[in-house]
Amino acid sequence: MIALLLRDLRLAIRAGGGFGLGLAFFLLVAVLVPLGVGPEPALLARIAPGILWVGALLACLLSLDRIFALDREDGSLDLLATSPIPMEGVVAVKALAHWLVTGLPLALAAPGLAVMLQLPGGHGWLAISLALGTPALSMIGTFGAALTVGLKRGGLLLSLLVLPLYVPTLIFGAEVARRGVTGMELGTPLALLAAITGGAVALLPFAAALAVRINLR
Amino acid sequence: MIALLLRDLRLAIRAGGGFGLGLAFFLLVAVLVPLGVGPEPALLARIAPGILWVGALLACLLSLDRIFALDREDGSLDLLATSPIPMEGVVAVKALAHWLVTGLPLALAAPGLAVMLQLPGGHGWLAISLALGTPALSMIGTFGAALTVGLKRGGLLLSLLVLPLYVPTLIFGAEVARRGVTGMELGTPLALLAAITGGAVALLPFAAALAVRINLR
Amino acid sequence: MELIVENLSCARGGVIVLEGVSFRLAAGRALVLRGPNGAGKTTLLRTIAGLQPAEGGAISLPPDSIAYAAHADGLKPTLTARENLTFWADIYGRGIGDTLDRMNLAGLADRPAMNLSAGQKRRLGLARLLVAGRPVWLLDEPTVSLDAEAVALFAGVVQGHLAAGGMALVATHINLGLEADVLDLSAFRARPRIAGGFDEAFA
Amino acid sequence: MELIVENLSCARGGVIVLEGVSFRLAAGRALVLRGPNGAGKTTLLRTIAGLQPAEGGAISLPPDSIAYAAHADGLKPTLTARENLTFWADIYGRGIGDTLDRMNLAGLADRPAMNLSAGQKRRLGLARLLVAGRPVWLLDEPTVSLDAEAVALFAGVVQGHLAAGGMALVATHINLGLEADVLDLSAFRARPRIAGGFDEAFA
Amino acid sequence: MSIWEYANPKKFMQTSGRLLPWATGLAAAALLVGLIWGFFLTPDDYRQGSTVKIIFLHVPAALMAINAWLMMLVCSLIWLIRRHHVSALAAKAAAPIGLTMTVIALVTGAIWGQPMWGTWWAWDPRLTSFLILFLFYLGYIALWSAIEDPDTAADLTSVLCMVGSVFALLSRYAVNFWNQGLHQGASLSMDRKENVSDVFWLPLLVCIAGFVLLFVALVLLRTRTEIRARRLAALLARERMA
Ligand code: HEM
Ligand SMILES: Nc1ncnc2c1ncn2[C@@H]1O[C@H](COP(=O)(O)OP(=O)(O)OP(=O)(O)O)[C@@H](O)[C@H]1O
Ligand SMILES: Nc1ncnc2c1ncn2[C@@H]1O[C@H](COP(=O)(O)OP(=O)(O)OP(=O)(O)O)[C@@H](O)[C@H]1O
Ligand SMILES: [Mg+2]
Ligand SMILES: [Mg+2]
Repeated sequence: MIALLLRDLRLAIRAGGGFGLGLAFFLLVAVLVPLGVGPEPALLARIAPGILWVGALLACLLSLDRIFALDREDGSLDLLATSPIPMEGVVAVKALAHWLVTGLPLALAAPGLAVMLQLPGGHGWLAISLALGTPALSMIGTFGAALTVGLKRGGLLLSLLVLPLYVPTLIFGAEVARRGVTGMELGTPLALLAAITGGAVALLPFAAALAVRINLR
Repeated sequence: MIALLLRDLRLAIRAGGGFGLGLAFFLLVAVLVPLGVGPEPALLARIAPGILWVGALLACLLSLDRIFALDREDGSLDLLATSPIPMEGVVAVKALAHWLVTGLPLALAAPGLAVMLQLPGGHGWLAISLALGTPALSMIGTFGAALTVGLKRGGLLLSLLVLPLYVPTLIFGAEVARRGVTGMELGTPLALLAAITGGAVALLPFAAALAVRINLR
Repeated sequence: MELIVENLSCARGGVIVLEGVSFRLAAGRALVLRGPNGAGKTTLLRTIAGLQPAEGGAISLPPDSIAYAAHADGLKPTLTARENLTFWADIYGRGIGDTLDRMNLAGLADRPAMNLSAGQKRRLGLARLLVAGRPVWLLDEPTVSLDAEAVALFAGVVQGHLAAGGMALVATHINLGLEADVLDLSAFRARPRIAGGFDEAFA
Repeated sequence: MELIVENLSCARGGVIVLEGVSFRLAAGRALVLRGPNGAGKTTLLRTIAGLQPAEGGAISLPPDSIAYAAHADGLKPTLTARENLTFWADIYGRGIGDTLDRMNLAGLADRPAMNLSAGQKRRLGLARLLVAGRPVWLLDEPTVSLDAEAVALFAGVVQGHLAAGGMALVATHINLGLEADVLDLSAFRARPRIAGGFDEAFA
Repeated sequence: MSIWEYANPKKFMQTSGRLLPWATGLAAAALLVGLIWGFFLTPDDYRQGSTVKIIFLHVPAALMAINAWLMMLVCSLIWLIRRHHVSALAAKAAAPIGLTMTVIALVTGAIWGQPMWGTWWAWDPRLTSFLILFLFYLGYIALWSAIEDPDTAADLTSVLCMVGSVFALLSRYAVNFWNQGLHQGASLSMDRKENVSDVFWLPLLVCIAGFVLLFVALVLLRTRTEIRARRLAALLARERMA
């Protein structure tokens, strides 16, 4: 399974995708929103935590269809399914690789972008909320990708399926970030966010593996 | 070329993609932003035109990699390149199909979503700005897709290349929408938006066709 | 060790394609599947590989014994030949040894797979069988795109596998020159009917 | 009408693969390209089809005369066989007539291409040649995955095309039974060097 | 006699054929009585005027929107565990009805909101969770229509329905949480105990009964249609093969 993880990371880097691009997208959202909304600092500071969370969510979303589609098209997925690795392991590794390539860099970069969006403080909480929430985004996204792997490039269908599933994570994540920024008490949303991530990571690999197996036949 | 247009539209519909899904994504952005930012009507109304424009832009962006990638993978693009249709025509038709499937429905749906984002008025201008601006988004996106067609699923790279090119369209489009909403004079940004679209549609097919030809060899 | 298929029915796209397929394959033996295009060779191999459920009948084979080579090779264009092979070797928990040499790919080891010609890619895809270390090889038209020399090379590889006690089930239109039994799938073509109890009971 | 290739050099992936390729192909004649895997058959055909620039030498052929059948078929999995073919016929401004029949696909006309077997897909891909109405056919391993009967069928189709004054350039490892000249590309293997004047002048 | 007998398509067609006219008739009667009673025979509300009468469409539709999803969940579980095709098709049949109910609830709510709150839409938790439910329906239906093989589609949509249900519940809770700190106060959640007096309550009950019956009738009808569609597809396939 480590082999699979390493291969996926290496492919992400070779594809010119990899760490840089998820980040770059995040950066672009942070640039575009002021362009679209207008430059007032007070307004931007108010919407910054929410917008950055929405941006992170979209950055995850954009890269979801890579998770299985390439392996399906070139036949590797069939071959992996007949290999000694259980499908649950394959799915979990894919989600982990996706998180390492997308979620983790976003969490690390968020404080910098928060400065661009005129956020006065609380950058640490923003980063923590992202670090805690993005694993759930990757895992849920992997489940969505597993559902649509048989379909010819169901890119937008995938988005449609996954986004409602992202809602609780988004709400609690943005809430943690917002409360962190304004210095309010944030124990409850933080605990809920952690619970969602824990639950998703513990249970969704089974559902996703089931979906992949159904799609392969 | 009509055959190509019809085929592309038919493929979009068969793929379960088609008109509905671009729209659905747009809707999702309109839902996610309040969830991330918080529900205050006054705040939402202020950022609504900008956010809807950013949403439209992302909806376009998400579907760009479909434009050439499938045709490249299954070899049709090679075969089209040796067919009697000039590559400029192929590219223009692809951009048109993309707009019909993505941009046009967005423009039509925008007023409804504006209501959801608590925008009090000026819905007509929002729709007009989108109708006028999205052809440029499709054409520029096609150019970006042409640049990346050789690369293995350069989904995020594509976003990265295209987004800076989208900036002028976004700025003027959002400006038209915002001025329309607040009832300000909007002749200048409207003219500029029209100019960008006109220029993009007139000139970019040649650049895009060149890029495709280079990528094929 | 034996692969036993008994009275197997397989479906593809909701239609039963083959029925009543029975054969036994002992260690050290190969079986060539023949049949015109559309006879159901791919369907049968996928069913035996466990990628799709059988519609009826039974397959018994030793656990964890299958290495499957499909129409598609599962190569990653951006990885080099060696990286591609090493990945599969790791998946099966083994090393690649001199496999590249044996498939006549030594000179191409560091070239990305996308820069290989059709036949070179195919050889690399087949090299995966050698690193899998599995006794039962399911081969779906393995020699497509290969030139005569490469076909002979691959036939030798299969022969070696059999000599070491392996088994091979080969769907092919090309004569590999293997000493093997032949099973003509045309004989098991199903009368046209719909798979799945529901539609069938109903229509 | 004649296809003339003179002293052609072709490169692939930045490396010159073939040099000094010269031949003439008259109307009604076929030329079979031979050569082991990696000899450069695909590269040569792509160059003649105009998909990549030649590194040197000249190709002269009548304008708008090429129909190219590549390793990949260009079929859309969600379109039916007929829709796929009609699309290409429209592109070339022609109708499909009885082409499906001639390629023995009549019974499969309304099936989505993704539900065809490998060989059936291939036949559908080749049917495109018939609707293109172009005199020069460039065929890159056209009979991959085809069974013996389909190979014979296709050879007949090519023969018919030649009889009607067409030309065919066929890269293949399988003997099609065509009466044709043979060009062995091994003879034109280039000494290994980098393509493009700049790099070459530089290295 | 086990209830699973009705999972046999023939048996189901027979029984549902007999039930359908009754369900339809009763639904029509209840709706007619309830709506006429509600619209014309109740007094106007002292604060809201006649707009209050939207409640007779709004509340039943909202309830059925949720119940339709529950029914889909149960059917999906039955399909995954016991693999009864009728169950899967019933889930498929219920989805568009649930979607329609959701839309009715949203639209009547919006129409109601305009005079009540002066806006068509507000990010009230209840409204928001309904919008999310709408998206779940949309995704579920899109997935059904995107997959060609019916059994595969049934499997995958069932998995989606299960996972989706968990997340729908979570969102419902999350949305409440999200809007708590910024709550707009009483204007959003109309105080029903005070306003909905017996005069409204009884016709509302009749309307709800009518919507339940309507839902049953529509599900039966659409399931029958789905079964017939599959049968048709099977016959066509057989003809093509012959
Ligand atoms: C688009 C907007 C709306 C949506 C999606 C919506 C949704 C719902 C839902 C889901 C219920 C049933 C919930 C439950 O029983 O817990 C409900 C009930 C109700 N809604 Fe709405 N609503 C909307 C707008 C409105 C408006 C504008 C009003 C009036 C001011 C309103 C008044 C009520 C009332 C009185 C009930 C009955 C509560 C009960 O009996 O439990 N709703 N609505
Ligand atoms: N959805 C479908 N509906 C009906 N028939 C189908 C469907 N999908 C595949 N088939 C048919 O199933 C049969 C078996 O296909 P399979 O790919 O197993 O053939 P094969 O023996 O491998 O052929 P080839 O030599 O061409 O690879 C073919 O006749 C094919 O047309
Ligand atoms: N980027 C590259 N760098 C170096 N060599 C390359 C590169 N890309 C391709 N080649 C080599 O170019 C040669 C020609 O490839 P081509 O695909 O034309 O061969 P072919 O004759 O069609 O072979 P096949 O019968 O296997 O299809 C091969 O030896 C291949 O390895
Ligand atoms: Mg096959
Ligand atoms: Mg080749």
